[in-house]
Amino acid sequence: MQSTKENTRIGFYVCHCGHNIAAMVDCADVAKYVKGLPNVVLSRDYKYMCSDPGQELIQKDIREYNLNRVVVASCSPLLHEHTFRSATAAGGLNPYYFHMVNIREHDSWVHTDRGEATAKAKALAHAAIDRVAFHKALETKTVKINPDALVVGGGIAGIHAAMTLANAGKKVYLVEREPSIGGHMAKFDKTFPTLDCAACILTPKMSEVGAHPNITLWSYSEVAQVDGYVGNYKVRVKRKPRYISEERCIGCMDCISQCVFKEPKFEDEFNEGLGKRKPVYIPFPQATPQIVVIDPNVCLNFKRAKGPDGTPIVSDKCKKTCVEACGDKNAIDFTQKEEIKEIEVGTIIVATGFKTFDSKRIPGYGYGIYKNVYTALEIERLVNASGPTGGEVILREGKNPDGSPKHPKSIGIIHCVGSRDKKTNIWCSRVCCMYSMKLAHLLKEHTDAEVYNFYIDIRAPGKGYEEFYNKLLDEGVHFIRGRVGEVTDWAMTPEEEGKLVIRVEDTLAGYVRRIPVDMVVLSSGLEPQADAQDVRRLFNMSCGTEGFFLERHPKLAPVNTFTDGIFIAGACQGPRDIPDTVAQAGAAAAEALVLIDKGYVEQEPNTAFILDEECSGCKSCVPLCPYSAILYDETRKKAHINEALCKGCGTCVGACPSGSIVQNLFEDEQIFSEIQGVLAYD
Amino acid sequence: MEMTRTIKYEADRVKGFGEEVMSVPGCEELKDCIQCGTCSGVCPLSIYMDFTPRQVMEMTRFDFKNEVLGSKTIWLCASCYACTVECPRQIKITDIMYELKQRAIKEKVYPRGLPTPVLAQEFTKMVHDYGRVNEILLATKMYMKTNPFAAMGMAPLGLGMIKTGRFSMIQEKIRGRADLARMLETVDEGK
Amino acid sequence: MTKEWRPRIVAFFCNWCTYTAADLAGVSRMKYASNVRVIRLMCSGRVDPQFVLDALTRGADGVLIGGCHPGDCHYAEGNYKMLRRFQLLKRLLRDMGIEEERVRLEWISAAEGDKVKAVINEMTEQLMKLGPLGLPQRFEEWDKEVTRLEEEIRGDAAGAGCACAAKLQKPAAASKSEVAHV
Amino acid sequence: MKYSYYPGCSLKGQGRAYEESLLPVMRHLGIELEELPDWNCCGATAYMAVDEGKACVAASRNLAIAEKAGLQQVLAPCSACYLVLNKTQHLIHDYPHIKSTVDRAMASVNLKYSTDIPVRHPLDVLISDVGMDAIKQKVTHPLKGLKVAPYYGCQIVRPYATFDDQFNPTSMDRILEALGATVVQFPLKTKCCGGSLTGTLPEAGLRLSYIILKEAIKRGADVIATVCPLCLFNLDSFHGKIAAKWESTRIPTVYFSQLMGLAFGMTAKQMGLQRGLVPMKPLASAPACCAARTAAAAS
Repeated sequence: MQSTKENTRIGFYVCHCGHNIAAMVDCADVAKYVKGLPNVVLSRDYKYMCSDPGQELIQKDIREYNLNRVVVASCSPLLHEHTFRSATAAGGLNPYYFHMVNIREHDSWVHTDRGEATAKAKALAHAAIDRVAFHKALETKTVKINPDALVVGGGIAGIHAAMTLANAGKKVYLVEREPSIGGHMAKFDKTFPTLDCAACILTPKMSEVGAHPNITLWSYSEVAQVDGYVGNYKVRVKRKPRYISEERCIGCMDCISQCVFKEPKFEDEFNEGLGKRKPVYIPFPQATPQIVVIDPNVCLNFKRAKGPDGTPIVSDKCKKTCVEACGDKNAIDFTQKEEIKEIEVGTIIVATGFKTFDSKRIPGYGYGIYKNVYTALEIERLVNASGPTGGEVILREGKNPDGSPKHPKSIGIIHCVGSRDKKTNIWCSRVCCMYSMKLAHLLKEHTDAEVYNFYIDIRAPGKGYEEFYNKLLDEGVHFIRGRVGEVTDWAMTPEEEGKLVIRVEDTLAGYVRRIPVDMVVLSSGLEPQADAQDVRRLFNMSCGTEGFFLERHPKLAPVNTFTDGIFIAGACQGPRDIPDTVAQAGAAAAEALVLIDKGYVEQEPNTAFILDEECSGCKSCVPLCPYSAILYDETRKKAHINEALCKGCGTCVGACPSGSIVQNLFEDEQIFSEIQGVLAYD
Repeated sequence: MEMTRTIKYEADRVKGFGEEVMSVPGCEELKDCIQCGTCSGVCPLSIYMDFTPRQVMEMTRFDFKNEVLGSKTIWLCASCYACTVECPRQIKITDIMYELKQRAIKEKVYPRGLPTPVLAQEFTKMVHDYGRVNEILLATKMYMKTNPFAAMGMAPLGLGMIKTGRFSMIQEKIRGRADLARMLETVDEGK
Repeated sequence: MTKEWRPRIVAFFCNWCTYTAADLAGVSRMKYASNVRVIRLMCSGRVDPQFVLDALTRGADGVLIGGCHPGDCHYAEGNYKMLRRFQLLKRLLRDMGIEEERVRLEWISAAEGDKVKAVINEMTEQLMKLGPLGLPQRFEEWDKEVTRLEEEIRGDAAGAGCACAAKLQKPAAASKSEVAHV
Repeated sequence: MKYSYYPGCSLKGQGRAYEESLLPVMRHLGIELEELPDWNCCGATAYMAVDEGKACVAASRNLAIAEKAGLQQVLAPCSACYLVLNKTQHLIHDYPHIKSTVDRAMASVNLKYSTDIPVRHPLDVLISDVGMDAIKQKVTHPLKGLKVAPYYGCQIVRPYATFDDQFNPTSMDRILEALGATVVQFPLKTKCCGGSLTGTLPEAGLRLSYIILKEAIKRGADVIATVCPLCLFNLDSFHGKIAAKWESTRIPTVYFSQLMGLAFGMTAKQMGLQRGLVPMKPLASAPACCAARTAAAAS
């Protein structure tokens, strides 16, 4: 190694990145400074190093000037390290003779004084020049990819991703927490802006998933543990007991009709509590899989009987008419226990979706206080032909004089509930304007009521969206620009008696108005799932400040995460509508296919190894490794690292008292020279 | 018929006024206003204002100083803080109203005939001179200065106060009047 | 041209969380003090206490270590390992008379660009108050002292060895064995 | 438990019934109140409108006196006083220029002010320090059948929600229930009464009082319970004008402390109930003639 150091010939390039760097860093001055550093053969500044001519420049220089080290000062290595390593390799050098300096994200973009920024660029460049001399030629490791894939979450994102992979001939496990796949979309009545019925476009896809030979569908299941790394993940899936044998249930639903509860009595989750179900139920008619579930919390056979750990156990108190009805199909199994399935997959797509904002958090809007205040999701069920009222929009409270259910004659839809608000969620939930307009249209169609939309700004930037807004204006739906102050039930004028009164400033007219309505609809925003942080840890992902999963790069790697082989799709990454979700799910599936079809993945050769002759056999490193990659040879009293298991964190290196562990790409002398380098320029 | 021009030229702005207000500690968040109107929507008194609170926010931001400081709106604010706690941008609207009131008093540009600023000044004078406030005397002073006829209308209420033993014309004074006055003067000295 | 003194901070950021957060701060065009120099490591667990001491002896006025939040480490628990090592390192630095504020460990997730900004600005401010650490100069003085001492001893009675001299000269090397047994 | 009692101008003036009822009730519950020596007006909403710096100086003089007297806590029953004293502390804490203004003023008269003396409202002390059980134990004449609309007003929950929910406070509800009264669901409990606007701009101010009165009647209340002398004044004093402008809304308004006293066996007279302009009907359970017993209970 020493000998190569003496012949070190470094080529240095500082990138202007258009104005991005050049506006704050004097690139020519940096190049000039670096030119004077030891071992530097040539030093250039160039407009766009990542462009083809930029990369060709590196290749040409390597050949012409006989360079054996390359340093580029430009953007973050997380963005273009791979690009420049490839260029270095194309020039005939080992790619690991390259080093990158970040003078954009860490310098020109975050500083305001050109002198200071230039000085910092010089210091960082100096460090790289010092460091690169110690670089060694390394071999890129390759890891085989298991072709099976896991999709987590069975909403429209998960369904589409799973179908894409399965149709490409890959084996897919689809894991869904609820008893049926379908997610939020299954609850919707129509979709904007085309107004095609959600069930009509979704349920065929759901059945296809259920029947696809390449898809193993595990509903009522959750991922419990994920181990391994890209290409070779070991996943444990918890299958919750539904007290029904999936193999034997044929979905005839005789058990439901024969349940000892003659009438449905318990809150129906799928219908947002607007309807009732029995203890044995199927969430909705098109549920996939078509397999019933028994809710042990209300089923008489389990009632009041809990095991020592709090889980329901059979009490045998019920007549079990369901078992009778099932007959020799024998599908009901009260002894079913939670089961753990272990699978091995190469790639994972996380599509766990969102939850809606809890409207009770804004007390002034009266949700949970006034019965005729609804959430948007409740309205979706209320206008749905298969919903609890058969699509009839009737009020929760109030009857006509003849005792018949009352229909609203005026409806106020409040936008941005919980969104764009520093006290709750600062982000725009992106879909609410459009779904509010869709509901406005549907409610008007169903009831012919006067419908008011109260909005802050209308955001309709999608194909056909602005046209839909226009359609609603034509239909006579009212739009009032103003965030509603409060919903109250006290009257100031006779026409307000018995109504809910919306108090709002019509900001375009400049008047504060009181508008009496029969029904208030709250367009609640979208939030990360309540357990998003747990899921994030499970898959080793990151969350943004708002709690949605963080993509690797907002523009260029929108479905990738920081963990290779794990992708995200749909609203778990941020609020989005169905078209965008489907597009993103397709993209995630394509990214997974890239890995699967390539068959292997290249990995950073940043693993650690032990210099046998220097190891004192103290064993301090052994317990430090989270991957059990360090083995101890008792006979030789030496430690040894299994390279295949090492992930390259370097924790053992930092702790070795005899300095006998070396991490490729992060060797001690490389880092020491970097420290020296950053401090060399004041 | 008299016509008023409502168009605003750049010359109608008092450039820097908005920036000045928004640089006062506690008023900075005004920069984040999205003009949603929640403040007006929850304000119990917005229905009597010449400009809604939302409009006052925008007019302040855009330097319409004369219009803002001369408005009735700021004197209709009863300090109930509903806007402040409801504002989705956490703008301390009540405190901005206080800031505007102070400026209007300092520059003596509040609308004539409006009793609220008169009351506020009489109040502070009473605190300065005696350390305590007698509500009956204060109300009397205010009516005398603004609308002596209204005082007549208050006579039955005064009678009620006398009957229930709540009427007192004696001005209570604190012992540390000189100290308090000294303390208040240091504020002017520091300016 | 006399320049106002500015502290120099060497930062060791883990690739997955803090380095990414610093990238995010850049993408978001946040502005912070320019006197920090970031060295990228794969994990905060890679930070050898010697790196910290080396940086200080070479003239850094402060060292900032950034890792993932507890429980969020890309390598399961490298950050915990660093934390344990860091506690001992702090004790050592205290014994050396180096102010606590000069060496800092922060958990900064990939989403916390604003925290990168806040921490760097805060640390810069603190270091501005503390003034230069000047370890290189201090070492020179210590060397001189030791030499004087040696000369005195030699003058008094030759033979009394001075083990402490070696120790004082190279605290970085001495520390490694003390600290790394964690 | 001993607190520094800051009455404020109203409790010595038109709002004296609040003091007359609060002091014996607190004493009865074992709370010792020591009136802050030579206190001055807090400045209310008016002073902040004229000069924020001076307003803070005036208000903080009281806190400095309390600190000097060595008392740990200040009790401020009037909502405006409670808010202004708390707000002053917040301003001094948050804004260096206010702190330096206050410090300078303090130095000129050899006073010292540090920001940490808690300023508390009687409701807070009752629910947090005294506790519901202790209150229940003292109830000898439960207010059976009395329907009360709890009216908190704005300034004890806004902008700072320190001891109760900002949007739906319940501390007074719980106390009234402990007294045996029926609490009426009253969504207007934190709406503004009009404040000083009832005097300066009556058209605007009185409308707010009217809405509160009308809704209390509509929701079946016999009486409105309040925690603030200005709220009581506004709700009690303008029935003639309100009737002339809108409709008659004659419903009595009392201090919550007056109801507490009644339930503890004190007389209406002792509680200053005769000071209301709209009289509250005598309660069936009231200790009408047993003066000796009530005196004993009160001592």
